[in-house]
Amino acid sequence: MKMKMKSNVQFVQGNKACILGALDAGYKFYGGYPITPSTELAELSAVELPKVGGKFIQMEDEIAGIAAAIGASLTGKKSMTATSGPGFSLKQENIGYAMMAEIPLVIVNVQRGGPSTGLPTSPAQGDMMQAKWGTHGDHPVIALTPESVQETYYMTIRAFNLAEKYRMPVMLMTDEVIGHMREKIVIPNKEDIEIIDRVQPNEKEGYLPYGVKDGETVPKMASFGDGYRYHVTGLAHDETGFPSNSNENAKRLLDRLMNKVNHNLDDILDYEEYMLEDAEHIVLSYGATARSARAAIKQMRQEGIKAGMFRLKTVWPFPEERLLELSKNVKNVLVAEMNLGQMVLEVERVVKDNAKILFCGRADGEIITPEEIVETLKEEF
Amino acid sequence: MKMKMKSNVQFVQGNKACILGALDAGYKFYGGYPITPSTELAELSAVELPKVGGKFIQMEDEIAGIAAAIGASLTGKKSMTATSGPGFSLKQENIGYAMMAEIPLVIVNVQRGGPSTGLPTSPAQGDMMQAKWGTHGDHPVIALTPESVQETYYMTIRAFNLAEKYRMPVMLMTDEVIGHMREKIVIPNKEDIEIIDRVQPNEKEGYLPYGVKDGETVPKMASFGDGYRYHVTGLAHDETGFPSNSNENAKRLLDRLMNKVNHNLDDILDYEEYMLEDAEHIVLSYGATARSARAAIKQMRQEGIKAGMFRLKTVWPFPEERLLELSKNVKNVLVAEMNLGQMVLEVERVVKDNAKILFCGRADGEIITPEEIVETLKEEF
Amino acid sequence: MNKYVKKYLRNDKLAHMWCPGCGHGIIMHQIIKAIDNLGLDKDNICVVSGIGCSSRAPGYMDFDTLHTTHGRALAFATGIKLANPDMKVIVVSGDGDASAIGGNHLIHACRRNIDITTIVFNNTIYGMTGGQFSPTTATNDLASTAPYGSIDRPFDIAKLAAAAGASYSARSTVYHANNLEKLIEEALQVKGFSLVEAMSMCPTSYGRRNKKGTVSDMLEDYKETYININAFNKLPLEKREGKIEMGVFKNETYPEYTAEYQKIIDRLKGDK
Amino acid sequence: MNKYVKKYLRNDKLAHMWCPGCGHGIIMHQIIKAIDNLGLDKDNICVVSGIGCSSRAPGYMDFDTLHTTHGRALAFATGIKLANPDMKVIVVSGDGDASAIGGNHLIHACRRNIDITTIVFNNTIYGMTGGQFSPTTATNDLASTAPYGSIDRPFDIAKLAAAAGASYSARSTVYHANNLEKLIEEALQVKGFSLVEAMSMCPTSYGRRNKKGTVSDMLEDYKETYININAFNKLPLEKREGKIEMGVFKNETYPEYTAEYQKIIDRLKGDK
Amino acid sequence: MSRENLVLKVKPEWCKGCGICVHFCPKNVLELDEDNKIVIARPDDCIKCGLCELRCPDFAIYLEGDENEDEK
Amino acid sequence: MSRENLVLKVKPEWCKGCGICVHFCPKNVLELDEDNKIVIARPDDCIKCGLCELRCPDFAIYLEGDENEDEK
Amino acid sequence: MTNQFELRLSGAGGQGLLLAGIVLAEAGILDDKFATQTQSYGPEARGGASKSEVIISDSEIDYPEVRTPNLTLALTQEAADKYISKDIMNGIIVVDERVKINPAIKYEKLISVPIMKTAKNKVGKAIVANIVSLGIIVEATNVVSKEAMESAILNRVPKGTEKLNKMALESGYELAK
Amino acid sequence: MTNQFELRLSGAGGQGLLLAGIVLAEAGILDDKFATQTQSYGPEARGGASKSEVIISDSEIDYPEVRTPNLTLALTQEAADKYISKDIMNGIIVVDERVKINPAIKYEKLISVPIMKTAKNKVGKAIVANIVSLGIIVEATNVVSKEAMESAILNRVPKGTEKLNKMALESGYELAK
Ligand SMILES: Cc1ncc(C[n+]2csc(CCOP(=O)(O)OP(=O)(O)O)c2C)c(N)n1
Ligand SMILES: Cc1ncc(C[n+]2csc(CCOP(=O)(O)OP(=O)(O)O)c2C)c(N)n1
Ligand code: SF4
Ligand code: SF4
Ligand code: SF4
Ligand code: SF4
Ligand code: SF4
Ligand code: SF4
Ligand SMILES: [Mg+2]
Ligand SMILES: [Mg+2]
Repeated sequence: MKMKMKSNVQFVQGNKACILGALDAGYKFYGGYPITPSTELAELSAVELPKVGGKFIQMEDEIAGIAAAIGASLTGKKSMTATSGPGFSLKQENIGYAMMAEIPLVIVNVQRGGPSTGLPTSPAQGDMMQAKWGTHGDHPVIALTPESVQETYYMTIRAFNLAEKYRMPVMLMTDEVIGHMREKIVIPNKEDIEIIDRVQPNEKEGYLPYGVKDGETVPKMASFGDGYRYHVTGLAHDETGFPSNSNENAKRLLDRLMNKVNHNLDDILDYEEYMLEDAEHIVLSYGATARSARAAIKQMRQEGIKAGMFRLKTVWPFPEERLLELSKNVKNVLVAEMNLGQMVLEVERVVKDNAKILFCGRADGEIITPEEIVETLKEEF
Repeated sequence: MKMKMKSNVQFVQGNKACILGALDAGYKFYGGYPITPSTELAELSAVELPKVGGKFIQMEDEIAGIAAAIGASLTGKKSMTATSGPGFSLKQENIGYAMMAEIPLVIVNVQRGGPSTGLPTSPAQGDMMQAKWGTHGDHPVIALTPESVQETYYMTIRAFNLAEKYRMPVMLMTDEVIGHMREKIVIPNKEDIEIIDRVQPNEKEGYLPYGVKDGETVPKMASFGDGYRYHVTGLAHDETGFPSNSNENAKRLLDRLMNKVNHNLDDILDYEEYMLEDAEHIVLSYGATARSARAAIKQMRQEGIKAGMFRLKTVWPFPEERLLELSKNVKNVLVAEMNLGQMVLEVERVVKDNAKILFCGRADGEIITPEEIVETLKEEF
Repeated sequence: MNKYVKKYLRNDKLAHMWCPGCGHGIIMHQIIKAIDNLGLDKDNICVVSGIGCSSRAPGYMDFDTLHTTHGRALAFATGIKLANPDMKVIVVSGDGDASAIGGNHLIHACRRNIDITTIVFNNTIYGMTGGQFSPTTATNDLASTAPYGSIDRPFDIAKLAAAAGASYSARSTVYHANNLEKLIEEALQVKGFSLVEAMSMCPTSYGRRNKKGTVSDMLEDYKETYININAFNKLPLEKREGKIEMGVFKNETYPEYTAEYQKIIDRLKGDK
Repeated sequence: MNKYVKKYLRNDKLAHMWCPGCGHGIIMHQIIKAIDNLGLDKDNICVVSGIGCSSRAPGYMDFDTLHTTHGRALAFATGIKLANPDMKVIVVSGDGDASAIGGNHLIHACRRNIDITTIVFNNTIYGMTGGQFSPTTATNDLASTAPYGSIDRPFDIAKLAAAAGASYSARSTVYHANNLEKLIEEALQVKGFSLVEAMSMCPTSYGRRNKKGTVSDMLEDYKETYININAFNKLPLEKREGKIEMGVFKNETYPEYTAEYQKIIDRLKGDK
Repeated sequence: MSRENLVLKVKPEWCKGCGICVHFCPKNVLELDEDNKIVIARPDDCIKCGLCELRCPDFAIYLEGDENEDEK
Repeated sequence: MSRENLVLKVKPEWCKGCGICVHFCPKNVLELDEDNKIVIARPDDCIKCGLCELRCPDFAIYLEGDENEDEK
Repeated sequence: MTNQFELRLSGAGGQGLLLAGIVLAEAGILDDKFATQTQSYGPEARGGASKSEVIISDSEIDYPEVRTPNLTLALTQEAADKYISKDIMNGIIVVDERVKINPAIKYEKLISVPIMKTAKNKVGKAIVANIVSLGIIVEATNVVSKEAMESAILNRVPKGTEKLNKMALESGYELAK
Repeated sequence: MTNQFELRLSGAGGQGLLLAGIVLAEAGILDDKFATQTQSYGPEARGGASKSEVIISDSEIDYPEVRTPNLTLALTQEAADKYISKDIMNGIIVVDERVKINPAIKYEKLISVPIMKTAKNKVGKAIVANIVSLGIIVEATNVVSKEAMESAILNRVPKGTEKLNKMALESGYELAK
């Protein structure tokens, strides 16, 4: 008799899981430009979106891709753009725009080897800092890093939820390994998935597109075409959305933007603590590299080395407080990432002298092996 | 009788001083796109370059501007591009290219208020992190921050020298205040200015455009048109310049790129120590804000508060070692910058628990006042 | 208050920020008149711009308005239109915004023939940043970045749009304000990509440097220089010198992008 | 070894990375033949590309060669040419590279009429990234991002370049290789911006999905479809259906950018 | 609405004194005052042709009719 | 150089077996072998027309003459 | 890492090894095991040799790349030259009979059989060489059950080709016996 | 901050106050003092009021912006409304006679004189109002020497206009007496 996978089980690439998650989150618009290794996100969107009445458009470049996605989001559609390294740089100006104008948007970056064209078909985690600092000026960033195909599915849904809830672009930072690897995923029942939609105003009179009540951080967002007739600009603006040169307005706006994330860390921060209860050594990792870290920890545990993992699921915001707390009880914090040292800088900043910080990184197109992690730690013994 | 300024004295804007310095450094090509508050750099280049047989071109956008400047540099001309916040983001992909392909280039960013279009005619220091992390992948960065019109002149020369010496783009990070303010500058005698030119090969046979002898970090650079017929790419490449998928080659290349800066910190790092001998409080600042810091320190010294300034002249590389050393002898390190917290993160990372770190920042389009700095420090007493 | 102003502008935002004599206000006036002529629903209009003096127009117009990044208005507008094809989407853009940094988005919007009406406020200069030459600055004109006279050759935006595939393309000037209104009205009725190039004077950043006299002189210049394309074509060659064509350059019907997309959606529904 | 290969290619880099039957090798062959015909100095030629399969060509060519970022070849080349006007600057670019992300640089290079010869390797697809449609993909063609048939309308690159101001613009195909060689040779002699659009087959990313048969079938298709523009214009309208013009679309003389710049320098010298 | 019922109005706060309306008025009705603000100097000469309104970049001069209906 | 002096040569390492030369050879001179590499199956039929060389995308087949001069 | 089996399937582009890898991994999943599949991409995959890698394991798979494959398949010489290296071999090598193995390479077992010929002549279509290969692999390693393998194939192949593919699979079993 | 004098010169775009600021600062330099000059930019400067700020000091100038000007000049009402604010005033105010000052504003001294009229009628060109203003400022404050001021003007103004400008300056001296 023919064996079949359960109807809610699929064996798919990470990039496909991302699109499946997006669709389950209510995804309706893709604007982008193809680039390896993110291209499947465009291709699958082209196939799937029209089936659900959504729209896919391949624009003339990455800049236009994110611009179209922002435009679509303004009409109330859940939108996404996807890219990799060089394309991510091109999108930065408009990422800043979406931050400033508070437009919900999911930006997927399937990371590849850099700098520049670099190693286009090899994995990397070299855009972590770009995710936070690629634009000019200060604004908060939310960036998620899945470690598996299944988690890509869930995190994509979460990315849409956070984008809608906080009215801001949210980044999903995967990499060539996670994007192209196939694994089994289980699609949950619709009822078991929480879907968050942006809060829309219900009163046109006195609608303040950038105004909040005391203590709130996220203004209600009307859709273009719904008759609110409001103005959106990337200039510093006041609560009405119109440009303002006043320093006080600029300060109030920027503070509120920062607080959207800083005041909601409890809701946003996400990490995994793996075998940390009795750990003497923390391996901090994220994304594909966390898999190697997990293998390394299993191996070390067998050898009696008390290692555990602190896995970032949100790289930005960075879980400072928890890491600081954890670091006080360990000897070493080893950071493993596929770059020459990015999140490790944040770890150094947070951990200070509480533990020794070790670094295991590479940026030559190969994923870090469990053995490299083990060795980096053992050199300390 | 009519009084005249000495012939080597001028009362000019920072942007003009930049062009005067560039010309004295041997500047021959400008490619760019106008944007406030950097526009004068283009305008003055358009006036001056053809007078010295150089070329100015206004391209169709910022991306094309830096691309043209890189192309010109490959023919042996000392090249510059200039921009401000949003344009700086657009240039990032090609900044990464110039880093990877090792093309000397000076990039001036006259910073303005962000994020996004933000406060286009107001000063800011909100691109400090973008300067380091705007591209994808890992590579070293050299970024200089002048605090006055006179220093803009000198630092522009230094930017060209470093670019040529280390075969890489060098950033001059000024801001709207320094760029638009007029001050007196004194132009030194030609003999008193050190001008560095790139090292060119003299042997076509066996020329390795990306090859160095043991211990060296910077390969010789031939000019296009000189008959070397070599290949330049943004892909990972070997010593011959041709693409290579080998992990070892990628690693060797990236390590060498990093070492160009990391092994030459003595030559590159630059900072000023002002009244630090007996200081109990360090004010760390740079660019226009350092002027307020200096005023604040003078004021505090009069009140008997032992404050001094550590002024970054190279923000990147960051003078870690010296700061760590200094921080061990003080109570507070106060960071003053026109943003919501950028270099202060680096300070936290370096200083750790050696001193208390205070932050005085603003990003509302106004330059920080000396009083704000004084107050921030006094709150600690 | 002028009835169009009352009805379509955000009066609390006026007086606008444009310089005395800037032509941009005249163009904005014709746009709202054209909208009124067609009786379009205010709640269903979206005006999108990039960055520049011209791109400040949406802030004064009482619709859903979007002031984006420099050069990218058409890309944002494309997303809006495709996501909500029922909206009337209008892009206002400067010559720099539309044809320098935004040139690619312009030709691609033309190629796709997406139903957007673009009004280019062409003052042949970068007004906002103080007078650098733009892709439409005439050769030999002076500009802050062309201190010895521009050596660049200018684009003819209306013709370029036609060549790139737009359904409709036309040109007029702020002197010919009634004609401009008519062309905008016509463009707004096109189902497909339409573009109206509106020649506008910038006394501050262009006129002064190029010794063009008063703004009234500049308007008189338009009167002299621009003649209807049909009249132009009838002129003997030697008389064409110094004249520029205005009027409708192209008006053709092609499949429209969002309608074609809808066909795919309908087809897929049918397949179920 | 073929004498052109010996003389102009980096033989140690061959065999090249292109797929079996990819037309790009045929184009590269015609480029080096044209260079040889003109007896150009190898040391004084620079070949610049962006990113794409086609953009890998410079790596095989024994000149100063520059492989830049996607779409930006012409901007880099503009810097090279202006900084060193004595060099012969050739840009090779894919249809995506030249007309999608690089479309703006293309029209602006045309507008400036800078002395660069651009060869567009047009396989009407993004080959390198596996078959997404490009701005030249025919409507209704299938592509990985047009699974239901493309609804985009294609650019005619040769005509667009002509409209944007190029001095010379022409088209041929890899089937008509000798003709292609002749056009490239002609383009290289133009003092100003010249463009040759070379139609090239991509069996891997285009042919297979669109059921175009073998590469030989695809070449036979070119033979059938492309006819000389003069012959085309003589055809009665009903016979033009399904045919595409090739040959020279434009060949005019305009002031060249670097020469005009030199005049400014000379003028300023005179002023001293 | 017939021309006679129209009333020529100005909004000096918005006028920037560019002089366009003055220049193009066929009847020489308009002037700029000391502060460079528009003044209807010779109202009786006005033929309500609307050319001033047509090209005023600042919406500062216009012919107003009985627009009660519009205003609702 | 006259056609007769030309020699038809192949460089099988570079041949990718696309079959273009085989298809367009007017004299049916060429074949692909089991490994999909070019073979001059009927050399005597070759008229040295050069069409194979013209369209071979891989520089793997060509007519070689006495090119001593070129080689220096 | 107990009971983890790593495979590398290599050959020329177009030989269907990507599909073979997926089918193999899906068979593993049908057997209630864990599986990952990865492949070479981009220019690397353009023409020339390409590879598809599969890991099948009793427990969750952490590190997802194949480093020292327990089994390597190479259908062409180029693939063998590229992907069978002496540094990394320790397991079974399966090659088409025409492929020559560098004598310096050490292996546990070499299965050199007429895969291409069998597909072309015996089964009748060269294109099923990938399925023939799967038959060999399953027979030689039992990494997945035959039942799962058959089901996995049937779940993936186009309608109308089921018989052909079953035949191919069985010819594979035969070749490995 | 000993002996530092801060000035804000404001008026309509095109009234030459940018030049006035530069000339004033250059006069300071001729007097061997330190000087900085800044101005308003961009859309803010488009039409409407604009300003030019100067600091003249005996020692190096650190903080470069004018916050509480020792002297503020306003040639138009709009400029006065925008730049003469009660929060920041403590010094001398110089305005054209037609400008009205908000009564809430406190100042050390108000010089309200016919600057525009003098330039237009007495000197003969409205455009030299900026130089007339400099005359008033120098006479009223001695912030720079008259010799330096005259030289600074002559160094900057176009050939042929020296006399006109000198006249303007002197009319300014007169107005402030
Ligand atoms: C990315 C970016 N580059 C440059 C600028 C600076 N900038 C603002 S507007 C403008 C040009 C405006 O010219 P145009 O579009 O013709 O509009 P106008 O002001 O003449 O109406 C420029 C270069 C910017 N804001 N953003
Ligand atoms: C900024 C950027 N965006 C996207 C890509 C991905 N990319 C590489 S080549 C290419 C398209 C290639 O198509 P074309 O120019 O037609 O060349 P072909 O491969 O068909 O010869 C794309 C989209 C990239 N490398 N960089
Ligand atoms: S600068 Fe020119 S375009 Fe801008 S508002 Fe003034 S006149 Fe108009
Ligand atoms: S993918 Fe297409 S364009 Fe690229 S090498 Fe293969 S056949 Fe040529
Ligand atoms: S309506 Fe006509 S006549 Fe009357 S003021 Fe205006 S332009 Fe003059
Ligand atoms: S046209 Fe308008 S702004 Fe100009 S002077 Fe007349 S009323 Fe005033
Ligand atoms: S030269 Fe002509 S006849 Fe000879 S093999 Fe080639 S194509 Fe055939
Ligand atoms: S055309 Fe060239 S690559 Fe193709 S089969 Fe013939 S020799 Fe081989
Ligand atoms: Mg303009
Ligand atoms: Mg292509």
